[in-house]
Amino acid sequence: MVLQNVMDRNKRKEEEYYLASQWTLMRRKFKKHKLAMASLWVLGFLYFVALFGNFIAPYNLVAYNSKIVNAPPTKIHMFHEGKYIGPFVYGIKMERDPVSKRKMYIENKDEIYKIKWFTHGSEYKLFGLIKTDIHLFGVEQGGVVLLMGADSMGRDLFSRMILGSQVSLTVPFAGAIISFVLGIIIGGIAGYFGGAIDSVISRIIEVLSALPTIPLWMALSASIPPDIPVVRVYLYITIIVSFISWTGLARIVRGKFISMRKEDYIMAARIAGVSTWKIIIKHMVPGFMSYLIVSLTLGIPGMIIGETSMSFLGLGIRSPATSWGVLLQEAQEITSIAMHPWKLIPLFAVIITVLAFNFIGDGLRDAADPYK
Amino acid sequence: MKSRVIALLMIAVMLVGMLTGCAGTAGTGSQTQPTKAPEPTKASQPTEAVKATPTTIPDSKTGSTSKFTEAPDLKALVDAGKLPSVEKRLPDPGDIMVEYMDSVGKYGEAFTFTYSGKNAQWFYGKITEEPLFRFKTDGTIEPNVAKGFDVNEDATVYTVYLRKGMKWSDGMPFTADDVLFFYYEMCIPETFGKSLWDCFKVKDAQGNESIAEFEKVDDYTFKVKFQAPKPTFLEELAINGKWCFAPAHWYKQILPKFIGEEEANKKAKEMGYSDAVAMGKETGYYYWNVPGRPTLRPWIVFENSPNNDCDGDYFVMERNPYYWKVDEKGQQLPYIDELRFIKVSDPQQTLLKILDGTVDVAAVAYADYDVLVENMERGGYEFVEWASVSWADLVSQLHLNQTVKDEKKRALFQNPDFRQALSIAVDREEYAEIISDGFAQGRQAAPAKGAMGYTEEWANKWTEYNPEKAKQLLESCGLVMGADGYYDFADGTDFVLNIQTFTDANADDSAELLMKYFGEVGIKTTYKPVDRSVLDNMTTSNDHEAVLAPVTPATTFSIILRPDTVVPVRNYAPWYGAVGNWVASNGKEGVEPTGDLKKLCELYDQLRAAVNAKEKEKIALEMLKLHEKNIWVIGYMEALPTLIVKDKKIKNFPENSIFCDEFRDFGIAHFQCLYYE
Amino acid sequence: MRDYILKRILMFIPTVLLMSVIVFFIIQLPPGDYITSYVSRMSAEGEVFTSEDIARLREQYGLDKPWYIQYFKWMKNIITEGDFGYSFAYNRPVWTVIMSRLPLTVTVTLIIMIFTYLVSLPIGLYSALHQYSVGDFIFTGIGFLGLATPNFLLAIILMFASFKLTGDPLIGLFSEEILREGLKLSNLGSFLKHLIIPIVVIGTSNTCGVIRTIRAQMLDEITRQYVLTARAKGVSENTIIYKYCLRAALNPVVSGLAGSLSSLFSGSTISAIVMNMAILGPVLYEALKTQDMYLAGTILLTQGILVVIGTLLSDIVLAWLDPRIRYAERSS
Amino acid sequence: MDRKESIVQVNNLHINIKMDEGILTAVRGVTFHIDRGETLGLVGESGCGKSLTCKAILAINDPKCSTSGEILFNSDDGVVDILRLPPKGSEIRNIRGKQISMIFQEPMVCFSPLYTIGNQINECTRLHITKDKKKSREISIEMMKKVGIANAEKRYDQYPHEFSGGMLQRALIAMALVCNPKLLIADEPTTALDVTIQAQILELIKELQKELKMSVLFVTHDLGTVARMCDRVAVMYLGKIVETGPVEEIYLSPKHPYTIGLIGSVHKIGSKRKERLYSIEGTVPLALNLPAGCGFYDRCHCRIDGVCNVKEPEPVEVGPNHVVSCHAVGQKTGEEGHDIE
Repeated sequence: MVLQNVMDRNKRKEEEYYLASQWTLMRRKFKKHKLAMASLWVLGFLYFVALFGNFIAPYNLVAYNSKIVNAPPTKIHMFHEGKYIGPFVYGIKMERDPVSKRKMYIENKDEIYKIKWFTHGSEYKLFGLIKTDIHLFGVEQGGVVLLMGADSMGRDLFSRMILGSQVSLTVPFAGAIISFVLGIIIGGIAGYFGGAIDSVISRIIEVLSALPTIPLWMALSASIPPDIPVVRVYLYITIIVSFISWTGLARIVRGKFISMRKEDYIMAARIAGVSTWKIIIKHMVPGFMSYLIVSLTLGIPGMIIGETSMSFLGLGIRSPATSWGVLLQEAQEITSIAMHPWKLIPLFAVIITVLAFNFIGDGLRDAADPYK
Repeated sequence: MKSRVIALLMIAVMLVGMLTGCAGTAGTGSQTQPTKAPEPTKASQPTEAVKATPTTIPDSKTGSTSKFTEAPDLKALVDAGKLPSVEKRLPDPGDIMVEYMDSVGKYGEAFTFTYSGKNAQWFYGKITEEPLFRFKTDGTIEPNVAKGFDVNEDATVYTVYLRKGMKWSDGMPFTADDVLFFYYEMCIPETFGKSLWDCFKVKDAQGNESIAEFEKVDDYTFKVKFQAPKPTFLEELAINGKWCFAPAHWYKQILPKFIGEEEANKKAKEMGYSDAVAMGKETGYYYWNVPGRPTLRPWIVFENSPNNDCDGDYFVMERNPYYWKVDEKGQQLPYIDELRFIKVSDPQQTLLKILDGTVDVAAVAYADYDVLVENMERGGYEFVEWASVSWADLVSQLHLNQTVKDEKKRALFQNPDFRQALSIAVDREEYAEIISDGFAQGRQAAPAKGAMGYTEEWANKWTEYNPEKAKQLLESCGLVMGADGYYDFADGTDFVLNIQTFTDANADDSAELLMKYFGEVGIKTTYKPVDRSVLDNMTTSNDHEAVLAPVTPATTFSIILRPDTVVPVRNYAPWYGAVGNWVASNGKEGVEPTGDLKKLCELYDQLRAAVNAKEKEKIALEMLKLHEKNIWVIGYMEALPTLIVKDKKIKNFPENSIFCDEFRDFGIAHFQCLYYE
Repeated sequence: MRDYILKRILMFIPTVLLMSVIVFFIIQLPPGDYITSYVSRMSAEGEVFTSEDIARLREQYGLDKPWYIQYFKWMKNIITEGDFGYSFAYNRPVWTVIMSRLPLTVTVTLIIMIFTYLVSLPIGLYSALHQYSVGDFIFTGIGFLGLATPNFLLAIILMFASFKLTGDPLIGLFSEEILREGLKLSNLGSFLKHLIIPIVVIGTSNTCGVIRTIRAQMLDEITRQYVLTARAKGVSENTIIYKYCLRAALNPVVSGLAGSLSSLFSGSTISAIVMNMAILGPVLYEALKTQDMYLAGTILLTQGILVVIGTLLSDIVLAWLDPRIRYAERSS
Repeated sequence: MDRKESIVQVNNLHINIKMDEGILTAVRGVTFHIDRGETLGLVGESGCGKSLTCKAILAINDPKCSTSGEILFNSDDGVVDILRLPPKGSEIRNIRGKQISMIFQEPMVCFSPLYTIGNQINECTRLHITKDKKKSREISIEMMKKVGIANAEKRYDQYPHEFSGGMLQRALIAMALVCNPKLLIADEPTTALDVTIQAQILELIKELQKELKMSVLFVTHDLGTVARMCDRVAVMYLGKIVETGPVEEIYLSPKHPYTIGLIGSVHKIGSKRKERLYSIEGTVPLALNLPAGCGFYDRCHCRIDGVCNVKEPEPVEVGPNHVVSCHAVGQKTGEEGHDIE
């Protein structure tokens, strides 16, 4: 009868409330955090773009073009002499001011190049697997479309930013994961076993965190062998960055473990003869997983900034391989800022990403303690 | 304008070729011609030694020798009795050096530069340098600290005349003793940690080496004697001897030999050095850094002035009250009160300080041309272009180590076909457009246009872009195309070309492009910039392979006077690798050269022994021909003239000159003659 | 309290020793040594070195020995006669080099820190009390921007902007006038003017963190039982916030103080290079690049020690803030 | 009813809490009054809205709670409706601590760890009695002595973490009574303490009440204490008062099944008839969107289907100020309770 199932439903609701797992509650709470949700979407988008980077980017990383060195973004027109002919760009030609010898690019109105969707361009492997030469968009032969202008070697900045995101969005992530794992393991060991191990480890942590990062970067990246493929360089950089940033987490984990070791349920598990690792992984870590996840998300932006700093010091990835750090480092010149401001656009990509990660982190933090 | 520069360079370098050995401007040397082309007559009669006639300032030019004027601040000191009168400070009227310039200047103001602290010691060292003999823009030398000289027929004995009554910056007299002291107490005992300079050594026909003897004639005359003819002594002295005198009176108070070890060490500690050795090195070699160390330079570092720390954030060199040069009107030089150096930690800061008009003179990058033009009004500066003597743009020089350790690679690198392949694999037009932002053209590595040995053919040799031919050449070198689309050695092992360069060479862009081009013709290429020191280390230990933009690029003003970047004389330029060591150690260490490289070394020995200048030039040209034949150094782009930015109001700044170490870079502008209008 | 501090100091001696070893090891890790870098720098200027010259130099600087021997010699001199060795590059005692920069470094660092806290404490408080309000979003947003913009880029952009607007790029901490005449009351203004960009660049990147902690802590404290008790006593809201919550919330901020001190020290190196700030950071960077090992080593040690001192200070302040700690110490 | 008599009169109090899962009606039309010098016991399981009701009287509920109804308090300057006063305004702050004060459950978290006990106690006196430091200190110490804190002068300058739980509770009481309020709200003051201490504290409160002639609202879930402390009892279940009456009345003849359950679940020491402990099956349903009808329906052992689960029971007077709201009781009025077998 109706009433009955109404009540049953209510009962179920109640049980849900009491029995709902911490994660469900976190999710609920997180969904409430508008900014975090928005950020989640933004990041999702960015990672999507990165994933399909080679498809979205009209050009590849070695598409040097001496005709468009430092060329500004190309205007995309719809109308030619008043009549609509769909999106197209004019040809650009470089001229030098006879007096000042200054360089300038002007549109050549009688060259028209239509913008095409799904055109054939440089060949690439999608996801490193599918060989193809289809690009999202491009212009007819002979023309160039530069959404964000060109760099000092006549490459399309837009393409470079897109392809750079593949590094800048993955390397820090991997880095964070590595330092995350390192932090848990080392901190865990210190906190769980205590005693001599603990004091040794915490000394090391102390020293590492008292050392400025730069010398570590310099030393470690000096130890990267010269003739290794660029792809591998990413990995090394990642390890370098994470090698430095695990200490903070380790310290926290250690603290948590020390306090937890005394907790009854751990004692119980111990007495019950559960294996050490099982205790750590199954019983202790979940105890503050939410916290760890927060610190993980909040760790990533630091990594991104770190990557740019390394590029600034010339320790990072090297062109033609590209990361946002590389692009920023190229933009970090008076000439770029004054004459080619479009080279600063990648900065916004960085800012947005960092903000997004931070907001998500905050959202998670608020959600981490749902009963509050 | 560029063409003018080149014309000038042409004269200059040809002259060096012909005049070396002939004491071109001897005698009248104490007079600096306004830097214009020299009279051909001098060029016409080589090897004729000229009698030095004691010179006086022609009254017609200076009015009565008695009335000299000085800078207001010095005048004040004199009036206050803190300083002897200008007449007393200057050398004897007859021996004062007169600088002739486009316009006679006026006193006051200061020059401001940015610098990187002590690392920049050569920058402010060169612009204040006063050698015994100095170069003129036309490539001849003229007496400077020295008043004049004689040289005997076979160029074994040089008699150098000094200026009577000339004084150190502390007022003590400067005499022949100071010269002998320098040679015998500092050079030979290597007080400043340098082995004796080549310019004091001479090889006779049998090839055995001997060093010069100095001998005092009187307080203002000394003789330099060689066992064998040394026709280029004065030029070499002007280049790597630079200065040849030290204040004996000052050193006798600090050197161990005179005051004993521990006393000297104590002194050293007082002066802030770790020990007497360090003190000797710093005060003896980089002496212009040392507050209170007497010099002959127009601007000096006073012991008690607040900003005398050459490593400080702000470093000031002040007018030398005892400076010994005057202008035609008898005004004691320099015009400018002081040189100021602001320490910067990043080149962008220099650029900003140029834009806002702080910096008065600086060399700038073409990449910044646009922004510099943009802010010209605001900064109140103008551009000056000085010619370069580099064989090719610095970042566009590829040195293949002829003695690379890997045997297979060595064979390859020594094979001209391989070098040709690497040369024609590159589209120089595109390359130059990108690398120089369209300012320069593609070109082969060859002497600067107009310089000795330059030929059109050389400049264009192996410059046509032809990947197909490059591939054929590579195959003709025994390389075989591997499965991965890259060439392997005949035995199937991978061939990887490792390009090396140093971090602040800014060669990244060119390296990137080269990697692309080489990749297109099937050469697998890697590239890693290392710290300059690391690269140097590799070069000295012969661990380098293909060096792009080396620390020591092929750039020479005269192969006769400054051969080391293009001729193996010691561990120096990457392209000849360990051969340099072989030559330096007389065959004890290093790798013995073969073929043309060996011939090159032999020719250089002949060159050093040759007495007659014509003969020298002949040999030099032969050597250059060898270079043209082998293209040991591959160049992809011409060297751009040095782009200089200078304050509009600065006068007497040479409109066009040559920017090279032999001319002491900016030094040739004779800063003591510059002034603000 | 005293023996507590003593204990802390004793504890940090092994740390520093360990640190010094690691530091020294790291410095010599890259190939080459000071001589190679020096020789190449000078030969790039046209100076000529023969292999004998180089050997002689190396011997003179004692660089012909393996690194651990150099280390032991260094340590010995530090411990026995407090001699930190000579800087090769500056050719004078390391300590004088450091001392020429240290005061300014500390001052600037402190100024920036003070600024950071002056700005971020009120903001954090505000956004805690007005959670999810517009102001909350704006302020924290700004904080995040500071965090998100790489310092070196922000710095150069600001310098160029300042040049475009005022004609003076405000490079470095001192105007030429101050450089020439030294810092006086008369030119203090220009000094402060030159501080703006560094403060904005370095400060903003740190404010964010502090704002965050304060905000979180306040939100946390406000829900505590004792707040309710106080309210039940009839205590006014302001008293509750400032007397009870804020003081409790400051706790983690203070303990974070030491950390931010070190991050200012090393974190500001890059900014200092870009902005030409005459502090230790760039010197350290140069020393590391040229492998001027005693200088680099000593600077790193100094920083480490300063950090430890910072930690100590923050602990003392903590003890003052939180009686429980005081209690714990007395009982221990 | 007569307002002179009663110190506080709560009428039809509703408290809603905004939660992520929806609006939770925690207190639903609670009505009761406390007379001068009287002690009212408020009994119920945890989560039935007792504490909320207490806090409502001080208007110190979390802003998330929206309160309606009226709480008439007989303050020094006439009768005021506390719910109408601005919760941060000075009037209410004048009442808090001075006229109505409260003792909380866990003394350990009731003091800020950062200030001395004395500081936190005399904050009260400084606010309400005298600005003069010395005097307020004396008063506070006096009070501390009264609540039996040995060498109070010394204790005065100690920090909470130097106190034992019992001592803290005493201090808390001292803090509550230092301005001798008209009404003391004791919200389970003993739950966090061990049994021996509990007794002491209860005694203490009792004495002080006599001495200071104040009214007490004594909140607990333990009928034993109620019997010990109170004159009247109000039994609360799921945000409603299901039964009120004089202690004996309730004890001897509880009417509402829930009350019966409660009493049943207390083992009465020294009771002749040996009986097995009675327990109420099921848990308190979540007060979130409640079912229609009586809240106790699905736990009730004498429910009348079609009635209890359809409409809410109205309060019925079953004896002198003994009021019950239960359909079952409504039907068999006068009967001597239910037989618990």
